[in-house]
Amino acid sequence: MDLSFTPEDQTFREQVRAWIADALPDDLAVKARACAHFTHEEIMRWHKILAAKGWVAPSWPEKFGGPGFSVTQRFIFNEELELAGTPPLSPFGLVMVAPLIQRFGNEAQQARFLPKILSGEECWCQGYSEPNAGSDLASLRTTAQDMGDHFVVNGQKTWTTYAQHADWIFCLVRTSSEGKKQAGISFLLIDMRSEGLEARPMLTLSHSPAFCDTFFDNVKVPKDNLLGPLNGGWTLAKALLGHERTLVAAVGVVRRWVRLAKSIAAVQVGADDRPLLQDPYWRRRVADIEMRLRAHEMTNYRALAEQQKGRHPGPETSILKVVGSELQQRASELCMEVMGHDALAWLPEDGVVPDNERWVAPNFCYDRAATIYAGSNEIQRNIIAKHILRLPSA
Amino acid sequence: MDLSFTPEDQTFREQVRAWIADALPDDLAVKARACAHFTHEEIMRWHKILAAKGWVAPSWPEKFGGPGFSVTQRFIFNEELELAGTPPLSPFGLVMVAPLIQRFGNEAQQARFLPKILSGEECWCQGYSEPNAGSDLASLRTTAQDMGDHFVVNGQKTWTTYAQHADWIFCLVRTSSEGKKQAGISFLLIDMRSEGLEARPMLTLSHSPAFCDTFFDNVKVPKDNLLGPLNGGWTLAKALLGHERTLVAAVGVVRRWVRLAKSIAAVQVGADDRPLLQDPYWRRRVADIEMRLRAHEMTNYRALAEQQKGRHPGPETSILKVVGSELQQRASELCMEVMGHDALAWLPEDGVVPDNERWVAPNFCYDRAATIYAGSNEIQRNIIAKHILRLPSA
Amino acid sequence: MDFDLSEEQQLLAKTVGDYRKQRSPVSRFRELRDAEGPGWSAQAWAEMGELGWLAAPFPEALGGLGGSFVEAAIILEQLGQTLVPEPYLASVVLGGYTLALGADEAQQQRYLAPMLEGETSLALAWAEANNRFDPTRVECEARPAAGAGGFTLHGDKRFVLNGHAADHLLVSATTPDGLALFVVGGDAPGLTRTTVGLIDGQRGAHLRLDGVAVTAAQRLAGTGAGAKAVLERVLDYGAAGAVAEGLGVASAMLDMTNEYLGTREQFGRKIGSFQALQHRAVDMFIEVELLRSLSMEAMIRANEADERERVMAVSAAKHQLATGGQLVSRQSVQLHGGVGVTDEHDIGLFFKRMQALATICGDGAHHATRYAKLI
Amino acid sequence: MDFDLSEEQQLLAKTVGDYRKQRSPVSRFRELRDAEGPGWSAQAWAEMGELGWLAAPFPEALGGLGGSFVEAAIILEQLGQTLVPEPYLASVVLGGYTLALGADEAQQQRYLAPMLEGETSLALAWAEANNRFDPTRVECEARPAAGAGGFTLHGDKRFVLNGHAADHLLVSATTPDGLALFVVGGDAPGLTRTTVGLIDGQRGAHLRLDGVAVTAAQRLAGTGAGAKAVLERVLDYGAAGAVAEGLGVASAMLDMTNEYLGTREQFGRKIGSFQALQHRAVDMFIEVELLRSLSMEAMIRANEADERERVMAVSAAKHQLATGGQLVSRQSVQLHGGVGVTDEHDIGLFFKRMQALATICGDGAHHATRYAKLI
Repeated sequence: MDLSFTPEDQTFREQVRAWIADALPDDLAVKARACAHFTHEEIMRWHKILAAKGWVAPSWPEKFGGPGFSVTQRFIFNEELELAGTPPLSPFGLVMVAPLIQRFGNEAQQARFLPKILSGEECWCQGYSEPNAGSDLASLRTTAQDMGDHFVVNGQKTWTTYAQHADWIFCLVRTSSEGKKQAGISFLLIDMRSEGLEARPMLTLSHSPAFCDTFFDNVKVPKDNLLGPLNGGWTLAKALLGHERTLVAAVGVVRRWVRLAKSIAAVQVGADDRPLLQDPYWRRRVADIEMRLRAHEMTNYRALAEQQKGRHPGPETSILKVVGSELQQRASELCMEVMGHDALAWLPEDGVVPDNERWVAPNFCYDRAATIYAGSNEIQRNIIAKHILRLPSA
Repeated sequence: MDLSFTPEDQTFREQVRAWIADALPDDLAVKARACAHFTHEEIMRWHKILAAKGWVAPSWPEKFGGPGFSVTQRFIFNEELELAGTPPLSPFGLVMVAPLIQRFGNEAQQARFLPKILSGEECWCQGYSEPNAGSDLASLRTTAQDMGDHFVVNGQKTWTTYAQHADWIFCLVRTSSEGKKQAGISFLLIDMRSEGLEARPMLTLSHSPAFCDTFFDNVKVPKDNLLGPLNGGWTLAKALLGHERTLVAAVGVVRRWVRLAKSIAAVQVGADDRPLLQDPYWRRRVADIEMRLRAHEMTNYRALAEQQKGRHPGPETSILKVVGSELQQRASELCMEVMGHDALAWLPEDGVVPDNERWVAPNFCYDRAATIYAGSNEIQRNIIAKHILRLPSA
Repeated sequence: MDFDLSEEQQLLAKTVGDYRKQRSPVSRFRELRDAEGPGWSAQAWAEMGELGWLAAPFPEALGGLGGSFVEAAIILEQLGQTLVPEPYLASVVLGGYTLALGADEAQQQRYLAPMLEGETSLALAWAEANNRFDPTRVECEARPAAGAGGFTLHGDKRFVLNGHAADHLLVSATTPDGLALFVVGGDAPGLTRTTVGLIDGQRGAHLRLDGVAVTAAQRLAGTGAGAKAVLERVLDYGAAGAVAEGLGVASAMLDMTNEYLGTREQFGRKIGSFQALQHRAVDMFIEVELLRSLSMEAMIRANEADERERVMAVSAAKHQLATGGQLVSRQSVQLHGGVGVTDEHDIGLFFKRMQALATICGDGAHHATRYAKLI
Repeated sequence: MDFDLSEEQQLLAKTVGDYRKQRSPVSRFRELRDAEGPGWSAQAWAEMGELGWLAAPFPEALGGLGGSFVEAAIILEQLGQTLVPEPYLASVVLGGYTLALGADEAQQQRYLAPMLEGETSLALAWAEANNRFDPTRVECEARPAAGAGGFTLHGDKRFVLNGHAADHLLVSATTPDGLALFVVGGDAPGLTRTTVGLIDGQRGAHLRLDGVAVTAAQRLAGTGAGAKAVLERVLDYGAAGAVAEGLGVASAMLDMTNEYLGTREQFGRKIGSFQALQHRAVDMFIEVELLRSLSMEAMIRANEADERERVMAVSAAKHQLATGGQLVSRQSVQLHGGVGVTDEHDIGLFFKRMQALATICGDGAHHATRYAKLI
């Protein structure tokens, strides 16, 4: 057992840190310090800066354009990005569909899609959930009818995050109604500019149009855009679920929220005229979250170490989503609490509240989704009960 | 709306308080102040003192020997007993079986049993749970075979509290295997000295022999001892459940534990050389429980007020068991916490820990049962979901 | 011991309940939220005045209907259930009680009476950047002006509920002889009001007082300890009012969630048949009932001048709103799943109102600390 | 970053695991608990000495096997799983590390070496009535005696783990020049040991030191800040050791509970098929995994002399034991239902051991406060 980093790792860390300090544009650096929301344009600007450096896809194999980082380097790299608060890249292309294209795609598909994901020329979104297929994903009803050389897709996807900015959508669609409902599902890659396809942005609790209802009305999709085998889409979906799990450990987000809470508590004055951060009660509140975050981080390290050794993820990975999302909510709740009256402000103008408080309320609202998306925490607990604890079914 | 007591109520309260101060024997008063366990002998001694005064059964109708208290007087009376910390009377006769005998018994049964319950000449225990019928009470297997003029009872009851001290046991037994399992159950009153009946005390987590395994081997029970109709026992059991619910609100117990926690925290010294009770952290811990206890007490008052008006208990009564038992555990956990190192002591000799700490650890252990007995809190939540919230069944 | 409402009170609850269902469903709140303007309707306010709701809790001597704070709480609980946006809490409770307890007869005649009729609305400006829910720590200054007992007011007030729309603002400030309260017209020279959007979609204002001139007649009759005691009592009414409205919000959320659990299907069954969700709903129900119990106690004890009894009842209730009420609110969103986090579904509007009410007149930590000092 | 045990460590875990399953199942603990005597067996202790477990964590120069605290933690986690009652935590961790860090060579030779062989056992007497888990607040006095650097010890020590059975007791006391540690023989004149039954069925002792005479050679080499630093480091080892043992207890309880959920039937189904109970079991699993993660960090960082890193890792872990570990323990009893609250079922024995471990070397509040000072 060894929890230290090698001297080489430390050197790498310093290089990354120096590069970020240099490469992050000033306007983005200002927003990063305020934990502000980044616009799509800002995110893509940062994507292209990373892409030019060759660091945009740290987990991709080198043959597809990855930088050849070790798992530890990937970890350090992510940690430095999070500490700097750089714009969070859209995961749908880089982290979600790309590994599936790499694993299940043919050479033509790999050549067509991967370079443009890497460069940022094409953005992606995810078409999974439907109005009546949320937790029960396999009940999806969007159909793709086989017309010989193409499919015709009809139906509706919902909660498609940032579909309004996307060039492509990867979708689970029903291609057969025979057998178990999981068996008739295929995985399609669909051009967002197809005729009959419309993405209608929907406001979230944070009042940002973070996701869309996406409608498919006789959308033609070439057969070449089928990823993996016909009716084999469920396998791809499950493979993706593993990817999502480490994605949603949210260690960096929680750490940023806790740091933000401390920076607010260092300024907000309590009833005894001292900053809250000097009051044992509030220190204890911060400490409680920090201690749990520490446990969560160590669990995340354990998962990474397994990955590094090329082993199957252990049972500890299954808890990352649940613990991470619940911590994320606790941390943004704490930010709201330390703000006192300022927590009442909504999308305030300059100067109404201190700069570092401006984005807390929408973050707090948006974080309610953390325990719902990517498999609600109820579904996650069902999965752990069944597959890890092997408890009996009803 | 009015939360005050009338001048008459206040006078009554003063009379009760003065009487208790006078009537409670000195040795019991000493134990009361230390929140000690009372022995069966001590409990029955106090029972007889109350009985002599005519106050042992405040909720009984006057025609059976009740004192004719109003609901508010009953409430005040109980509150004063709890504040004085008097020995808790055994509920099985007075509060559990007696109301059923009053409601479902014939005159002969009422004349035979009620006076001796009142006087304390006969003690009762409850034969409900079985090794394989805990939460699922209706699955009980103890049988009573109809032999014409008597029943023959065979089977095993478990967790029969203080059966070793009881003269009589009231039992749910299976008298028919036809129809729904609830339909074949009868309610029998059985003499503990019957041949073939044996109660084997079992140690609890508090290391006191608080309950027994009770075995029935061809026990003869006269037909006269059937309470209510044959195969109608489930109705009696359900009627009793309502009684138990206010019984287990545990307001007095929680209040006593919180008072004890404060008395310990007033003496135990913290890291800053001050008593814990002067440390804002510990004050806040106490306050959190006190605030919730206040909510629980007010809810209990609401239930009492409904009862006073002769109305059906509202939905608020259904939560009393759950909230009360969970608070009881929190309060005894807090007692343990404020004790610091002293919480390690188990049934200590005189002088090892301060007197008021001596009984905390066994109380804490025994309180784990509070969320299990009288319908586990899981069962209570099932009941509320079904009958109050009317949520759909699977 | 009696928890029943009187017949008149039951009638009041029913009248307000019918009104909000028919005349002010949640969609009305949403429209006013999304429109330009103050976020509430002067016409509806005038109607509430005509119906006697604004006068209900005040003694007849002040132009009221002779009720008590219980009437205000009854009305607020109803208004909470469909998020009625008119400033009852800000104007009637915070503004009205400040005048009822702290003003002289002439001031009450001039400023309280028209509000009770629904002709004007009030706001109480007590929050400042550094007073963390303590109304007696005031940096705003009232400097004696040349001549007959007047002052000029200097300083900033923050998050003044209904401060953007109020005709008269009640402002706390420190004079050389202690804390005092002043009535300031909404259009007073030297007063700048900046409308601030609030998390729940309502509005408030930040005030800048840059030498606002007030006469002796604008200073509320109480001074020094008087104004302090008034402010403390008024904020307890405010906290108890937030609890009552929050109880309305929480019980509406519980009902909506139960309804959703009983209709939404996943995996071929109603999701309300899943035991884990059932038990979650039960936990919500428990918190609502405990909140109801403490709201009842707070609405009665808020009237008590005895500080200990009043503070303990009010703070316990407000703390329960900030803990139990928030649990109900957050779990309601969770149990609604994806639709729960869209702005299109009403549940999110309730969620945000609950967040605001948990903060208004002191958050959970503030009230728990206050309670802990008295144990 | 590597969480794997070395091959030797894996072998050690397996050896201890096999031993406790075969030679010291829970029934052995129960027998020793219910019998007269010290509650553990000198013969088993000697065996552990022969097997090298007592020497495992110490450097070879001290007669150890050259391992680190990680070896002690590995052994403790295994011992926790069947409640092996021998005083590993008290004698090897608290006693052994005090001598390893604080004693001179002659003292180590005389007092540590025979303990590592399993010939003797040790105890650390640090807790007092008024020091609330802070080992540096000491009321026990060491008064200089006439002649060559000796002292007499006066005062009381409480809840000394293995204090009833130890051959040598390490006692903290205040000298005129600061805090010091002394070795006292179990049979020293002036020493009264009162055996105290502990909640987990083990025993400890209260000590009365009534002028116990000690020579200069019985004073551990470190003095003043030295003894303070030693005690603080040793109690961090102790806390990390309690966490490791507690992890064993918690994971055994989770396994037992899962087993029970998978076999016990009510309402015609396995109770483990009820979703509310499944989710409860998942919450327990989560707490065990988080405890495992922090135990790993604590067992490594306990070795660090750097106070901040060490304290944060150890206190976070101990706090997780007192919160997450206790949740596992309490829910295990709950999910066992009626049998869970009888003394006859093993689950209650684990419940009580968890309660003791949560308190030993500082409870949750103590460690959270310590952590909070460093954030």
